[in-house]
Amino acid sequence: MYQQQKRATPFGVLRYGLVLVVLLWTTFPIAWMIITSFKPADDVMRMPPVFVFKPTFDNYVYAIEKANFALFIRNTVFVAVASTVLVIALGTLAAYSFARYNTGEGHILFFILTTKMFPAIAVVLPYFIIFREIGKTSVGQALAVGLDRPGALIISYTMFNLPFAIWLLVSFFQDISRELEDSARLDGYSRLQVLAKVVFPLATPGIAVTAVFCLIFSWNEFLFAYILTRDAARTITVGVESFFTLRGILWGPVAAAATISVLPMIIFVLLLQRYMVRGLTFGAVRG
Amino acid sequence: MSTISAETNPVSTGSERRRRGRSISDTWFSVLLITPAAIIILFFALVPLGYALNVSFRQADLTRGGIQGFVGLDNYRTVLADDYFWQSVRTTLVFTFFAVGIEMVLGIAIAFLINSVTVGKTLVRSLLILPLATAPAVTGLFWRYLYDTQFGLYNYFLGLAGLPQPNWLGDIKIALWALIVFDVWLWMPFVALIVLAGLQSLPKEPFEAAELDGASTYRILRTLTFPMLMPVLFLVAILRTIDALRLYDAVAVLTRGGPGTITETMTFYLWRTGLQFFRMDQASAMALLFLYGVIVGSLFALRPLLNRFAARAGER
Amino acid sequence: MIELRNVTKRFGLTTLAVRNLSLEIRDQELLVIYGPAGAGKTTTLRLIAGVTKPTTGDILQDDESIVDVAPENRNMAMAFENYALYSHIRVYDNLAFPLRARGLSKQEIDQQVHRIAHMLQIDELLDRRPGFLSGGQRQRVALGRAIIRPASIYLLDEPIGHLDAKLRNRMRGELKAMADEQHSTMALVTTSSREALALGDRIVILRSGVIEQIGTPEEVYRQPQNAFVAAFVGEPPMSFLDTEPIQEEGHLYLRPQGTVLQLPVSPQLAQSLDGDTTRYRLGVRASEITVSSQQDEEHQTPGEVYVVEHLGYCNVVSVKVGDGLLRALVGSNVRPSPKENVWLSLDCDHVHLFHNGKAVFHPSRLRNG
Amino acid sequence: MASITLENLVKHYGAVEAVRGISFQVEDGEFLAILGPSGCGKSSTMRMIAGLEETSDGGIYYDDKLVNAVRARDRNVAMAFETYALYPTLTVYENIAFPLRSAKWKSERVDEKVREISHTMELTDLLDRMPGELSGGQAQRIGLARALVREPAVFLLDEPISHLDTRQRHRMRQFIRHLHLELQYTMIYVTHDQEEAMAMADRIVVMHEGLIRQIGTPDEVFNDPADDFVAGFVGEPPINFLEGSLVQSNGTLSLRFRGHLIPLPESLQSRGDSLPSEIKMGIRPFYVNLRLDPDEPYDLAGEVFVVETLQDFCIVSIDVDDERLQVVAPLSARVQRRERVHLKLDPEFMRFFDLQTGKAVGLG
Repeated sequence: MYQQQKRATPFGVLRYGLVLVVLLWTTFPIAWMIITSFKPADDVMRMPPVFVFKPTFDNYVYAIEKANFALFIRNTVFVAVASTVLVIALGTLAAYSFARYNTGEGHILFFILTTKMFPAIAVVLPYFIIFREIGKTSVGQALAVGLDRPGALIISYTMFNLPFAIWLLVSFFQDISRELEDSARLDGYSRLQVLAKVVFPLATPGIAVTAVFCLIFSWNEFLFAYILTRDAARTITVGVESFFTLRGILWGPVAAAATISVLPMIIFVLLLQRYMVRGLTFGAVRG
Repeated sequence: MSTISAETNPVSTGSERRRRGRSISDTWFSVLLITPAAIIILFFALVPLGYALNVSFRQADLTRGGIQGFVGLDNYRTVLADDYFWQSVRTTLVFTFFAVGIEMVLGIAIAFLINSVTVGKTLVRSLLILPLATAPAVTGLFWRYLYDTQFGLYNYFLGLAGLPQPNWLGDIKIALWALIVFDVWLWMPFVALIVLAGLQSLPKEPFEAAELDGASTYRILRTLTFPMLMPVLFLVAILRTIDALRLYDAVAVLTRGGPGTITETMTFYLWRTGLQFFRMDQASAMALLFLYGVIVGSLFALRPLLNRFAARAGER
Repeated sequence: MIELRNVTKRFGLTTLAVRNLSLEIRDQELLVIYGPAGAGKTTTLRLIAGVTKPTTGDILQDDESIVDVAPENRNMAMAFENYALYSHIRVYDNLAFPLRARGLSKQEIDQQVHRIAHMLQIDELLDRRPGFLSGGQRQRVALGRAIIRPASIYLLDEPIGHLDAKLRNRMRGELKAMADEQHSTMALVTTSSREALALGDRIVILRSGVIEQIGTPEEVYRQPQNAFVAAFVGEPPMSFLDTEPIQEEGHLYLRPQGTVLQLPVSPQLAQSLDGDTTRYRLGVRASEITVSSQQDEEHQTPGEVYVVEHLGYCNVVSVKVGDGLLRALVGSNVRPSPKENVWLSLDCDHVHLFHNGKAVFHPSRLRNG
Repeated sequence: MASITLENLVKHYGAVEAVRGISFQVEDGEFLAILGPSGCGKSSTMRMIAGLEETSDGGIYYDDKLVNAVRARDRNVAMAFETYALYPTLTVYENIAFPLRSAKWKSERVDEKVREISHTMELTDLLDRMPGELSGGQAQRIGLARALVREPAVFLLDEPISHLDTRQRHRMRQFIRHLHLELQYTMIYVTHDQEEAMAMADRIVVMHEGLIRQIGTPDEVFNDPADDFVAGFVGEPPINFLEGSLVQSNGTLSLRFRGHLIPLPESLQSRGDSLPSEIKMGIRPFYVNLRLDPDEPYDLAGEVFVVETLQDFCIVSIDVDDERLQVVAPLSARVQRRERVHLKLDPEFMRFFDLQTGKAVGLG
């Protein structure tokens, strides 16, 4: 009945077309990787590439049975989970202290961020030597800390994720209104009770998000795993290279291994979508 | 009608009314909370640093008897006189400049593009994020397959389009660009997502006011959108720069520094010096130079920015 | 009794939230803390509660310093302006929260929660999470959580400021009744002059962290110590007219700026003028002058109508006198039109007089009272 | 300047109907207030008039021209926002100059105009500041100045003074009202504060839940509310409602409220047949009188709940059985909490509403 405001349509179509191109560009390599992982060995190396084929699990079977991949997966899960637990346990307390009491008036917090800016390569050599030495001691052996032992990776990842986790958690704790705690204290609860009854429950989503971020970083880490492990403690990211054989690169199993490595994290990231920005910018930008 | 009737106060009777349990002060409490984390960070950050510092002043060739005598600044001199070192610095800078530059330009454009889309924004964002979930070392490896001259998909598509099919990883003129393209694929979504978040967090009213004031789109962009977005853009650029300077994973799996040493970045050269040539002394000196450069440079830029965000968070 | 002695609170290096504040809150009194935004009202409450520590100065309860006593040991209750509700638990549990700290039995808690919920008309909300409540509902829950238990003092930070007019009116009455009935000690922060006057046994007027005046509602309204208090207490606000004293034929007059008027000064008022020839400001409350369309014995000051505001049961007429604007309260049937010339009953003995911001004279009694 | 006409305007957001078919006209040069509680649809209405929000149905006319399809920037509307909406990246000067520069004015003329308006609004000292350095009151004035710097077809104000303190609010009230008298702009003013609407507007549109409840002058809205919602929303302290049924006794038509019989005013006595049997009477606290002398005739008896002393009068809350009524009494009335008092209602100011529909049924 009444004429409504109309948006210009040709632009609209162009816009969606461009968005489609962008999405194709970002998702294509991952999609192709997953597709390749289901290809029979013959089709993987065919040119021009085959888009229709009979899917097979051969590559996965090969990866897990022949290339010891089950061990790599076990190592990765263990190392990632253990370091995440450690990071969260230590990080929440410290972050709360920074967020609520402004401990060190920002200087300590910033120093902590500095360590996150370390190029990993700059410390990995000393780590290599330190863990080699610790590994020779009985303590090191008892705690499984040493070269090619999971303890070395757990400690390294804890160290490297802690600054990030603290920064992110500080931003989550800062979102909790100070008055909530003040109110609880006036109601008669002590500081520790307030922490347990008010702060942690309210920060649970933030803590969960931080934990998943740490998990992803540890899961995807390459350099430390590459240098500090050889066989027994090897993780997936590095393990994928084991398909570089003398006969050439076995792209089918590589794709299968890569898919195994990538899929769990893709799921996490999709769940975390809303918080990605915040995590990636150390809590500075709220997504 | 009810009335407010809390129980009548017991009339105050001096100190017995208060449980004067004097607990530890806020200061002590706050320090206690950070102690465990601080110990870990201090130990595992400073000890390796100290160690590297120590080694950088000594002779330490692991093929010849490990760590030995004090040599002063010799290692630093050697490094600074090393052509390969400077080449790796140049490679790193070129890579950083182009990768970050392209990511910023494309990322900003894509953020604006997505912001203007009304339907399916969540889906778009979800798909855009995917590369960020993956391990660069793993996807990078797979990109070798995509770049392959024989059965790589990229050249297949280029061929279909009648374009030249370069030897991505083997051609000394192109190999660095192959790295840059991969890095752009990996990190452009990061820029786009953050700029998008920045765009969406801008207050609506000034833009509505500008609309009513009859401002042109260009004018709104120039006087409002970009100036208001500037802190976020800076932050992204700096975070990306720091990361690009530290580039290691992609080089390690895609090109291994090759062909020749043409794509050897600082980090990769450092790794090679330390763990292939086993010259721990020079590697440590390099690491410290590198650390100094990255940290001092980036943090001077980062600190005011993060403080600004922190202050803004405090206002909420 | 709570006493603040020379308390200063500094945030950062430059911000002084309160400056050398000395104040006492007597037992069983309702003290209203009133002032504009940024006056330090909330900081004062937080200092008393112990959730903010003073930079310098001492806070005493019954003559004992409590600066080092933790908030949980002070037996005080506070309602926060931003409500401070726990979003992860239901309204019921929010209300029960302070009672649980005291180890009350389930049954007692249940009884108290329902009593308070009924009084604040939030019975139906008990099972909801705070995130699903409107601002006004949240505010009532916050108030409920503060007053659900006995406390040595209730600190209420704008406890009804966000309610709609009708509910605010009602809750104001409830608060006043609670204070009267329970003989509780209360300190209440508000930005509404009406609330301050209606509720307070005494009112503290703060500005930029400094006390401008402390007194009963009657005192701060009738005898404001300075122009700030005069302008800030009462609605519609007091209007001011810059004047200068002139001497003519042995008589003393005040002349409003921008006019050739001569307002006679009585001998009594002349004493307050003290021979100073600089500017004085007349302060006139809307209820202290009347308006007439004709000049008569009472209405001698001419002016031009600026705007007329309808309030239903009465109108407020703003009249331009020289360079100043005076507001006058008139009956709802009196409605002069803008630019009309009217006459005001401006009489120096029935208005307030300020010199350099300080009050030098107040009318001894109400004209229309 | 233009007159604005709304014709059956509808706005829904998904399933939520914010505005449910409203029509009214704002005359050229009129000051109209849209008054209602939060969520009543008043802001959506204004935003549709400005063109910031699309209409779901219905028409908006500027003079006689349908503007539904006209973009906001082409409607020539000036608006002052509740949150000021200053441009945070520009100085105060550039903020005020913004609309002029958009209209491609020459910079000398811009300068002249900006200086002129900042002089009138006492902003000259602030021109070099950034919006972040301003107090709420200053930002508010600059928002207004920016809107006033050009000559719009209609001037929209969205809760423009709700964040100011009492003193500033009264000053801005005077200022805006005066401005309207001087410039004769068509103005639409959205507010939830009934006192603001009453004090400033030529006419008031009272909205509730997306519908118009009444359109009228402040006097009409105050004295002859169209329904019980308007009656309850306008006026401070709020009106008292007494619900009961109509009864005939001794030839007098009365309202039976709890145990009391309150005779209806003369003018309604003869209209018994046209009145509903269940009725709600509204009477403002100003028109209920305390009777302390027990021998005088009275309508109601109750117990004082609380006495609040305001500046020039007291508000006495009185519980009549379980209904709490409010009475405005002079300062000289000394009553105590819990005291029994008698009340006499002024028949001239009784208003009656159908208990079922809430609609006004007759004047006292």
